[in-house]
Amino acid sequence: MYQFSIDRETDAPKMVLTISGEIDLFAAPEFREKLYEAVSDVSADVVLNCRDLSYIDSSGLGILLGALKRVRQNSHQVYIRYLKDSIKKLFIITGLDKAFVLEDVQ
Amino acid sequence: MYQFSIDRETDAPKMVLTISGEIDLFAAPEFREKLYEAVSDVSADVVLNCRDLSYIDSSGLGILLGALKRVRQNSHQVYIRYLKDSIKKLFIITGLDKAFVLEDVQ
Amino acid sequence: MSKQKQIVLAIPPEAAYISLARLTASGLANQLGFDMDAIEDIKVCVSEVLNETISTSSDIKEPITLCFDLTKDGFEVLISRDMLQQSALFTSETGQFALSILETLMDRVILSNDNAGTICLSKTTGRSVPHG
Amino acid sequence: MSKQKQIVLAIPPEAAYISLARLTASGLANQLGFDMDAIEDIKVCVSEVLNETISTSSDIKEPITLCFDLTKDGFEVLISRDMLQQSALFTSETGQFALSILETLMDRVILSNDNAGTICLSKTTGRSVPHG
Ligand SMILES: Nc1ncnc2c1ncn2[C@@H]1O[C@H](COP(=O)(O)OP(=O)(O)O)[C@@H](O)[C@H]1O
Ligand SMILES: Nc1ncnc2c1ncn2[C@@H]1O[C@H](COP(=O)(O)OP(=O)(O)O)[C@@H](O)[C@H]1O
Repeated sequence: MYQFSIDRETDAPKMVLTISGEIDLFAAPEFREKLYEAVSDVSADVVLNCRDLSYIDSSGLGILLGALKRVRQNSHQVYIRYLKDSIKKLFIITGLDKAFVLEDVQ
Repeated sequence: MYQFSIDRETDAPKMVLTISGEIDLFAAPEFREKLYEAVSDVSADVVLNCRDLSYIDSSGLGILLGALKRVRQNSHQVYIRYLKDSIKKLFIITGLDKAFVLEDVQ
Repeated sequence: MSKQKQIVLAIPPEAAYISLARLTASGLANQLGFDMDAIEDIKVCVSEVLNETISTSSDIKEPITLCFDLTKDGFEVLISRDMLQQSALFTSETGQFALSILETLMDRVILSNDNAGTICLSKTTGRSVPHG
Repeated sequence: MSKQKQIVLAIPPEAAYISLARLTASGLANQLGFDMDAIEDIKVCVSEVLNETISTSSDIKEPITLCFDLTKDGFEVLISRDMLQQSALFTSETGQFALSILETLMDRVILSNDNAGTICLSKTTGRSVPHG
């Protein structure tokens, strides 16, 4: 149903995580565990590459926000890249576009 | 839901019809009308190119058989090309693989 | 979890809604772990039963109910509607094609005698699917 | 055709079946002529209601019923289940996200007061969908 892969870009100081597939209530527990583990004790900004994220619901958005809180505790920021329009709309509706830095660099 | 296009190959004496999409009970009335019209009074063998036929049910198979009867009245044959495995299976189950000439020329 | 899991879909008795039932059946089969060939078989068989139910009783406006009972290794689907008439099923030429298809592709097909409108299909993931 | 057309889907109250409801809702929306953006909105909203229903009452094993009434230019979906408890819906942080999403993407959202378990969403094809 969903895949979650982690790559650290070699030529950048940021930690880049790639999130793909569908994140819904069913996938949420595993996604929460993996994402929180990935960002725990990270001392760098985090970039979430969402190019292949096809679906996310409020439970997934809540987990992203939880990850943001963890990253901010270490005074870093979370950048979210390449959101599909239908998903970007959800960030805007919930105000999460203000909490994260949304990027559309091509 | 379904598309049905007719092309006569210019360099061949056979009449080639291309059938694509899904043919189910809902599509059946229009499919019947168009196919019977296409093969009526045709004095050549008919080739049905089914490369892009993704789904057909017994109502569609019945219509193909009706077309075959019309073509045979004029002493011609119907060739069916490039069936997907899941559809070829239906021809074998119903014995229609013996009524038509199934071809897999690539 | 003591009760057996069940998915129920009810549609109007019209050809236009058969594709929706096919979609739901294929989504469920996918989730239950059937392989691509078996999913295709299930779509075909659910459609065939609906075709027959709809075309043999066009005067009836009651919904058709598809009740999927999830079993240990597959499912059983009971397709039924309130039948005002007891018309014989699977007697036309295409109906006979349909019945051959059902009997070949499903593990078990039950046409209930007391009610011409109830048909039960079952299929398990454990069995490999015949290819022609 | 005198009766309004209705599609009913019942699923077990488990997160594993939400994707099936999403699939059925999207297939229906597609058939009713909603555009791609609206289909996506409908999938999202049906999911959000199911999420909330399932996560606020994990002790209940009764099925959840989605009843789609087809209207002239869209549909209305009533999502309900037998609730043994009257827990407040959409109060958690994610619940509040969900409610904002529903209210923005649907034409109308009704949370019934007499039964915390019934939520009604409606959407018509006539209206263009807001894009952020
Ligand atoms: N046509 C189909 N047949 C069978 N299963 C499908 C089909 N389309 C989607 N699915 C499955 O149903 C689940 C839910 O689909 P959905 O949320 O609609 O997918 P997506 O958001 O990728 O369009 C997915 O896990 C997918 O694998
Ligand atoms: N994921 C989906 N979301 C919305 N509509 C879909 C989806 N998948 C298929 N459909 C539509 O549902 C109808 C029935 O699909 P189905 O018979 O399963 O398609 P196919 O045989 O092409 O896999 C089709 O008309 C198709 O346009």
